[in-house]
Amino acid sequence: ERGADGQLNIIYWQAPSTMNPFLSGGTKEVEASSMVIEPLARFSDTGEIVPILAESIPTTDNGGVSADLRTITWKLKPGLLWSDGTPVTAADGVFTYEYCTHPEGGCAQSSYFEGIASMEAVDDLTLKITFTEPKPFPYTALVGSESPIIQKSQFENCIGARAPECTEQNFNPIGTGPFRVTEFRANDVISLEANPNYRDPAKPAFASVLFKGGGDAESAARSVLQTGEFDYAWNLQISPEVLTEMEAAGRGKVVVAFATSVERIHVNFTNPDPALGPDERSVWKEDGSNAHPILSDIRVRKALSMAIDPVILTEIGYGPTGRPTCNVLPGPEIYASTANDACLVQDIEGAKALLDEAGWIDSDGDGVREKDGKELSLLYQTSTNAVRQQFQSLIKQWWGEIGVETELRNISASVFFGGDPASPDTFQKFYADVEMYTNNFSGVDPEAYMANWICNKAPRPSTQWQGENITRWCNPEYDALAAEFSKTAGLEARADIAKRMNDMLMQDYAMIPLVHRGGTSAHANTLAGVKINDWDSELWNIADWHRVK
Amino acid sequence: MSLAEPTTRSAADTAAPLVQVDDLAVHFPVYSGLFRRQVGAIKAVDGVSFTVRRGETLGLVGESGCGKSTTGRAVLRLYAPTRGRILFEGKDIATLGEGALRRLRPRMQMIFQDPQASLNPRMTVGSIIAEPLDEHLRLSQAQRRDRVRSLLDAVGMNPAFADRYPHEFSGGQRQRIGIARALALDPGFIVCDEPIAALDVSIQAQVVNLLEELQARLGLTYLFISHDLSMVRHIATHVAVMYLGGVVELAPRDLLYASPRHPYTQALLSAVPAPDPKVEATRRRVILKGDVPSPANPPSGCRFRTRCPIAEARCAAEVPAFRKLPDGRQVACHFAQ
Amino acid sequence: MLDDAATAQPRASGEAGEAVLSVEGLTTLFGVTDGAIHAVNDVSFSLRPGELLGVVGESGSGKSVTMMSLLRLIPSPPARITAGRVMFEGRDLLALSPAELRAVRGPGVGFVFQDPMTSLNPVFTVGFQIIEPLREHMGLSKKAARARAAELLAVVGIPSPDKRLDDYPHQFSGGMRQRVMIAIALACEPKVLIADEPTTALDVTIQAQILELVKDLRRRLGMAVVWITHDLGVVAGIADRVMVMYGGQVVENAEVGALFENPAHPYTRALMETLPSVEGARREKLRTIEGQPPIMTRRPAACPFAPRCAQAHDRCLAANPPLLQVAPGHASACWLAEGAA
Amino acid sequence: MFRYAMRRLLVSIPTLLAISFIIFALLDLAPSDPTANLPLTIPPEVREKIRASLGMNEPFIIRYLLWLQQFLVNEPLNMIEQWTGWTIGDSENRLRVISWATRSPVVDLIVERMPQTLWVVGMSYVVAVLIAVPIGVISAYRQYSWFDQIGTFVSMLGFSIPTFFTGLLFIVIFSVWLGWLPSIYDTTLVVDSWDSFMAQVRQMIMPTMVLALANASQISRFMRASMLDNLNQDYVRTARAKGMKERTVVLLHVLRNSLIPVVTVIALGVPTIFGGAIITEQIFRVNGIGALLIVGIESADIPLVQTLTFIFAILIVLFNLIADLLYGILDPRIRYD
Amino acid sequence: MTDATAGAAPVAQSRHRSLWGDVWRQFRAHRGAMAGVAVFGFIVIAVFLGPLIHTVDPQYLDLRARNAPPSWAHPFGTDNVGRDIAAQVMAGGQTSLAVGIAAMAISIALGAFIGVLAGYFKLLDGALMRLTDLFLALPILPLLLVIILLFRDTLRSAFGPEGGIFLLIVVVIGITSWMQTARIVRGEVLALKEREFVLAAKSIGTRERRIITRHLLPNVLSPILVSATIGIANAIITESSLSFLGLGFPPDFPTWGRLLYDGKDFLTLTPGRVIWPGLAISLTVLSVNFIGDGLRDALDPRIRGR
Ligand SMILES: Nc1ncnc2c1ncn2[C@@H]1O[C@H](COP(=O)(O)OP(=O)(O)OP(=O)(O)O)[C@@H](O)[C@H]1O
Ligand SMILES: Nc1ncnc2c1ncn2[C@@H]1O[C@H](COP(=O)(O)OP(=O)(O)OP(=O)(O)O)[C@@H](O)[C@H]1O
Ligand SMILES: [Mg+2]
Ligand SMILES: [Mg+2]
Ligand code: NI
Repeated sequence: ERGADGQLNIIYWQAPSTMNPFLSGGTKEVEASSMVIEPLARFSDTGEIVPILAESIPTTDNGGVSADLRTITWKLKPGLLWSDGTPVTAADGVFTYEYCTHPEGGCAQSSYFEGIASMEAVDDLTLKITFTEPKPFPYTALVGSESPIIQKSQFENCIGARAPECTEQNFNPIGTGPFRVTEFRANDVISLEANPNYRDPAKPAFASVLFKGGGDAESAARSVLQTGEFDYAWNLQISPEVLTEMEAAGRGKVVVAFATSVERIHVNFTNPDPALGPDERSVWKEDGSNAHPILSDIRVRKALSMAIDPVILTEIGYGPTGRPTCNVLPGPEIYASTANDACLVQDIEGAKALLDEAGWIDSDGDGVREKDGKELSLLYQTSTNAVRQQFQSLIKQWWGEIGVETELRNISASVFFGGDPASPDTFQKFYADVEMYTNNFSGVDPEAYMANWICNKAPRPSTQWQGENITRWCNPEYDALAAEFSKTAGLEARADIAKRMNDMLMQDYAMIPLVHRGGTSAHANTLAGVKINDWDSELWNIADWHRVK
Repeated sequence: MSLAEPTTRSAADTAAPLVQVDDLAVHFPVYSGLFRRQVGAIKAVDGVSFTVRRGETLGLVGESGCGKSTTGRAVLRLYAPTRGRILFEGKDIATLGEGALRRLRPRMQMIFQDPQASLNPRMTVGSIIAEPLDEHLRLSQAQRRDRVRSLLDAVGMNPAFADRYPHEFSGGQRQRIGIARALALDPGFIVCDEPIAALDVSIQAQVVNLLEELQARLGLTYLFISHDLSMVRHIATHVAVMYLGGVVELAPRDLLYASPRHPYTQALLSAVPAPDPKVEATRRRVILKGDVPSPANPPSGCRFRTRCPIAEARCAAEVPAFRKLPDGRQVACHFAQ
Repeated sequence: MLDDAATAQPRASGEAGEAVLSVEGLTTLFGVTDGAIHAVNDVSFSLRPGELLGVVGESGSGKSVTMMSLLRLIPSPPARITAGRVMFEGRDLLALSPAELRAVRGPGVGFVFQDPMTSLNPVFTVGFQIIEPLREHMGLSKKAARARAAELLAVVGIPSPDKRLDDYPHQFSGGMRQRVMIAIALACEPKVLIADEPTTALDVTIQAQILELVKDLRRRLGMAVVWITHDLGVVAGIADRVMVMYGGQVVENAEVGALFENPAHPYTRALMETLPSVEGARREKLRTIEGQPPIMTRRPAACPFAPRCAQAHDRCLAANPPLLQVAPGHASACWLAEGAA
Repeated sequence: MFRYAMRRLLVSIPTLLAISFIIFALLDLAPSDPTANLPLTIPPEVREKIRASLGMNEPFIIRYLLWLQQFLVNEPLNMIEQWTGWTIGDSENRLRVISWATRSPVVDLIVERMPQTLWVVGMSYVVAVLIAVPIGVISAYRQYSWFDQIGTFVSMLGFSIPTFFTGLLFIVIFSVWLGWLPSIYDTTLVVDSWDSFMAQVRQMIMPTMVLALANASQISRFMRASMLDNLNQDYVRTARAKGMKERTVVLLHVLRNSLIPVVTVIALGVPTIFGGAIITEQIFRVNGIGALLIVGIESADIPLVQTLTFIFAILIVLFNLIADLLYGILDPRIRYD
Repeated sequence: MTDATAGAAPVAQSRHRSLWGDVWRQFRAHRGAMAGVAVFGFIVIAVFLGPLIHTVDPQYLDLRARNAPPSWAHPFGTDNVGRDIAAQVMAGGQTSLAVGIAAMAISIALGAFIGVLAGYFKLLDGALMRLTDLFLALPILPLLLVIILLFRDTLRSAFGPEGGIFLLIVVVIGITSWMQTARIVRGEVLALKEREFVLAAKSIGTRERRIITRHLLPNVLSPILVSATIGIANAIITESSLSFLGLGFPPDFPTWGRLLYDGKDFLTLTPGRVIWPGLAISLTVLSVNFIGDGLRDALDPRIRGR
């Protein structure tokens, strides 16, 4: 029965700054808004696409997706109401598209609307999207928590440059979700109450939600697991032993969901030598003239990988909230390759032999190998973060054992990921030999993600250092596969290509994957119905949450 | 000129003015208001004139705050005079530049009121005395040490004290250190700013005797500032009485003490208690009314008129001239004759 | 041990019976890290009603500490009163409870302190500070106390007293502050007024004003007064009897005339000779007392003045002379006085 | 006094302008990027668009002047309108300082944060003063007693342990082990009944105590030193000689004088407590102004940080002024005009 | 006039007593200060000489002994990646103490310099005091955060990762904490300038530079020394606060503040990780404060005179 279970207390240690996910792409904002505004369909905890506002998922089989893969037609559930009582129509969907694609709006989610030629409301309940070219995976726009539907009448005057000024609308959007905002305090706390017009009259079980933000992950975990002040805590990136100890208090449990996040080491295939100057340094050249003097030898890359023990790394850094992995594409299930699992076993001796073979010998007895008078010495950078620095120390120690000298560097996250083309320390510039961070893709389809490693996506001065092929790895075969991928329909076939691409990357040691990271949350034992989901918002099924005694 | 060498004073020498002060004024500005503009001035010294002849001692007396120290400091150009001339050895030093002044410093020195405060507590006695030597002469270590020893000896202190600190000495001894410092460069002229006021009666006499002895031996000229009228009588040859920034009477010592002419001088002298109950029982005091006015806005006309027992309307209107009376003294009072 | 010393001494001021205040064998030590300072050493004297006792002596001779010990006003962790009796109205002030002592301070004995610049509380008006003891001891109403305070200011010669009651101490000149201090001390009409160098910080002309004021008040109110000073001239002018202190001890105690005419102690004599004067013949050279005042870290076994005394002999170094009578009402702590009596 | 206040106010204006420029320039130079915290899944082109929409591509000086106008003119006007309900000029299109992260007016965010900051930080300061003054007084009055020794030790301890450590310790003890107090501050709590009042008290105890401990340590040291200075003053002896009760002497005469410097220290401490509270707010999630600043810095929300920092600066200048004025009011000796 | 008697002990026979001898004697009498010296001395020795005895590399990760309780091999236990806590506390202490002392030195030097200039030269006074006001009015912690964000990486590339951040933190703490010293020194200099011994120096023609170095500076030494002790304590605390906000030294570079911050999550698991660095900070600050108290008393001529 709606509202029977009283208040639900949720703690997010990063506080949402707005309820409009289009204006801030941060996970915390997306998650918070997912309680209020909803998309046509989203991804379930198993990575399956499930209809939310749509009646069903359009496919080529049911005719929802045209045979040429150029259009998709969504049917809304009939009788849907906004929380203010007005009906939801296809026009709202079209408005959302216009809102996010307005050139002055600064919409954070505009990538979801890429490749759309037009979107039209065929009738009140029918929404038709036309793509500029065939889309084998058309479930992007208005699918998933990052591109939900907002109400046209509320945001009509907030389009374009005016978007940020609509504070009231951004903080208190009218939605279709199980809750609606009663008070929004930016970066602090959100109070919500059950949406009286929610489509399922029995839901949500909770009458109100207190969504608190701020502090750090450790104290958030404590407030659920030890003091019981809160029911649900999100993103508990803390030392596994601490988490285990807290869980032992018996008030709640830790839940983990794995999606596609992989902590990996990127290997620089171009020469980052500072002597080269800004137009050469770490810039990929088609003729291969600017190859990395050490790392372009696959034996060195392989040796580096063999010296690492991902199992221990996982144990120390993530515990049960991570898994050692040998793939950049660890999920969803059908995409996961098993061909590279040998990397899970550390092989120091093998690595040494490989380096000997490659001609790197420690001839002067200083513990560091040389070749042609050049020391085997690498600069290893990452963002500033306790776990990453522990990883750095461990890996430095292992590489030291095989005679590789490592210089560590860490850069504050806001600079490293800031993307400022003027800064020498961004991950895109890659002014280092190897660098480590986590990447993933949202949703369940890896097409765009796997296309990151095609040759011309290497960041370079001419693109303002933008581009996703951070390693500057280039393989024409891979480019061909990527092109094929974008034209292939059918899950099986797509999965096969994705796996091949993954294996190609892995077997050339373009990257050294370390840990498959899961989303980690904790909930009180009295809270039931939680199905943690790393493909979509963790709060995706909050309507089903309820209290047990 | 060395310390040991006795100097002979000729009559002409004695008569020659060493320091001549003409209409000296020192005003300290007062700032106030929204923009800290100067709104007035404390007229600490306002129109003082006197002459000190070589070898003599001019006593400068007056109540606290009347501007004695300020006059003394201005004469040595430690304060910049607002107006007036200061002739030292015939040269006007009121407007002299820093460098030229520095070269003159060895010839004019100062002894301070508080022997504790005028010695840097963190320097040894030796380095305090040697400081003027370091500044003006190039002496070898040995010469320097000898000089310090002879100076200490000259002021009657054990030369072995040179590497002690001031706080290890008594007040009288400290004052001797101050005197030794003043003597270091063989000055001709010394301003003594209440050199005994901070000392105990039993010690005062020692210091005064030393000063007199040095004067006799080295032919020094003193400007002796004090509020102790009996001590001034003892040591000075001429006495100037100051009131509220101006000199009201200047006369040879005996003349002044025997027959003061200015009503203020009269009151002042009559107020000094004598250590003799018989004298005290019979004497008539001139008791002044009220307090000294503020030097920031002195009364119009005669400065003393607000407390003067014989003041008349004229005193408020007219500034009395600093006249020379037939007997050689100078008085600033309409009624003095 | 001090008791028998006190009884062994001939009474300097014989008429103890009628004394308003009599002090016997008062000894005060300052306990500092290495050895105590014997600031006051076996001091005895008495004060008759209406009498003005002048106390002279060089700096550090223990004048202030003696007087403050009477009312236990010395800071008590460093200072300790180790012996003696202070009889006031038949009671020993040193044995009173704090509350009883408070009742004596003010109405019994008024105190004027050495430095008028710091002895008034800078943050309260002058009026408040005069009214305070009036309300505390005399139980006056606010209005009555204020009226009385204005009266007191008038008595000490401050013009337009009513207005000046609301002024703060810093608005007064030094001489006026000293007069305010006197007004406070007089507020409860004390039987005894102790004035600790009330004029040392002042100029001669202002000093003259205050001396006149005290003479006048004494005539009108008939208080007994203890007047501490360095200045023999001041003593000569106002005292009935003079007590000379040296090294924490009383070295001479005599009627003022007798003292100046016939000083018995070598220190008193030397002191008088060092002084130049404004009148009379000018000496060519001042007489000096050579040497330094004593350091009082030990209870003196010898005459404290012996090291500086021209007439010192073996006995002076062997034993500390007690107060010996030179003439009736005239005592001196010098072995030389022994023969004189 | 009034003129002095005005003068100080006028002098602070250029200071504040200089500060605003320094703050703006420094923050502008900071290599932080508002899009850095967005997930890597958001492509670079989108990031560039977001940056453009935040006005990051304007020249520096334009942005500075615009911000200055928004902060100094538009925001105050807006505030006046809200209070009075009037409409001044074109209030619809008046640009306000907009936060990059929340896209809402910065001033509104700050106003929203005020209550908890004032409650917790303000209360802690009041508590600190209430603890510190008596401790300081007793410590000084009984110098070197066991109370004083313990007080000294505890206050030194309070000073030497960083607040994040005490805060954490408190949470582990009182929330985790004993379960008495909540570890997280509920900013939405409305006090309308006894229960909610008690809840408010309970959630305020820990942050308040942590801050109070740190502040009280310092204030009590000042208080003690000031009391010690004053206990030896001559006027205390005067008060005792008047036969005043010991309580009156200490609590009226000495305390009143001792409080003068301490009150100004307390006033000067008010703005710094916002700084000190940054960490405490963070630990207990009080989410006041300090926490807002941290969020702003972490999310590279430059307008928010600029405005907040400038407000801190204004507070500091203001309380400096208040401290000076208090000094003048409390101490009749200080006369500014 | 008590002065006249106070120092009246020129005992000719007694050994030569120097000013600093007196200071030291007075200082020794201060029990708190002596305890402070003992504790501080112990900490300094432990931190700098300790690694010679306990030779474990603080950065070595002993993967078999993670979260180990105290043992002979690891007297304070190990952290969650198997680093030796004792070695880390010692290494961290070297940095923390160096930060404290270096930042203090900068702040004192700046403060004394500006204070003396402002106090001595009337012309400069207004401008320098406005500057001081300006710095006082800058909100320190927020700006610290910003400055560190701003220059960290530039300096890091110039001076290496540790050197750069060390320099930055030290300089930043130094230049944001000199104002109090400057104010105190200025006040003292203003008063000293009127003291007669300065006038005496002028009257013998001493040059200004010499007046400052010989007469003023030695006499403002005591407030400067006292600010110095407070400065060390403040710098250590500020550094640890920065670490807490995640902006201090990099995580692989131990300082006490950093260790405390990293260890705080392990409060109940391996309490050694917070207790030792926390104790070290507190003891250092405490002992330095007591030393400051002792210095203040020892350098105060009113107290020392006796
Ligand atoms: N630096 C200064 N700034 C402002 N006013 C000053 C200054 N120095 C002295 N005065 C004022 O000038 C007047 C004369 O002072 P001065 O020190 O010359 O008096 P004095 O006769 O030496 O007094 P004393 O006997 O107390 O030494 C006083 O009113 C004093 O307040
Ligand atoms: N608080 C104190 N602590 C230690 N010794 C003290 C203290 N007060 C006074 N003394 C010592 O007690 C002795 C007597 O001091 P007292 O103040 O009585 O002298 P005095 O005769 O009043 O001198 P003055 O003429 O300077 O006022 C001196 O040796 C002094 O050093
Ligand atoms: Mg003077
Ligand atoms: Mg005295
Ligand atoms: Ni005296």
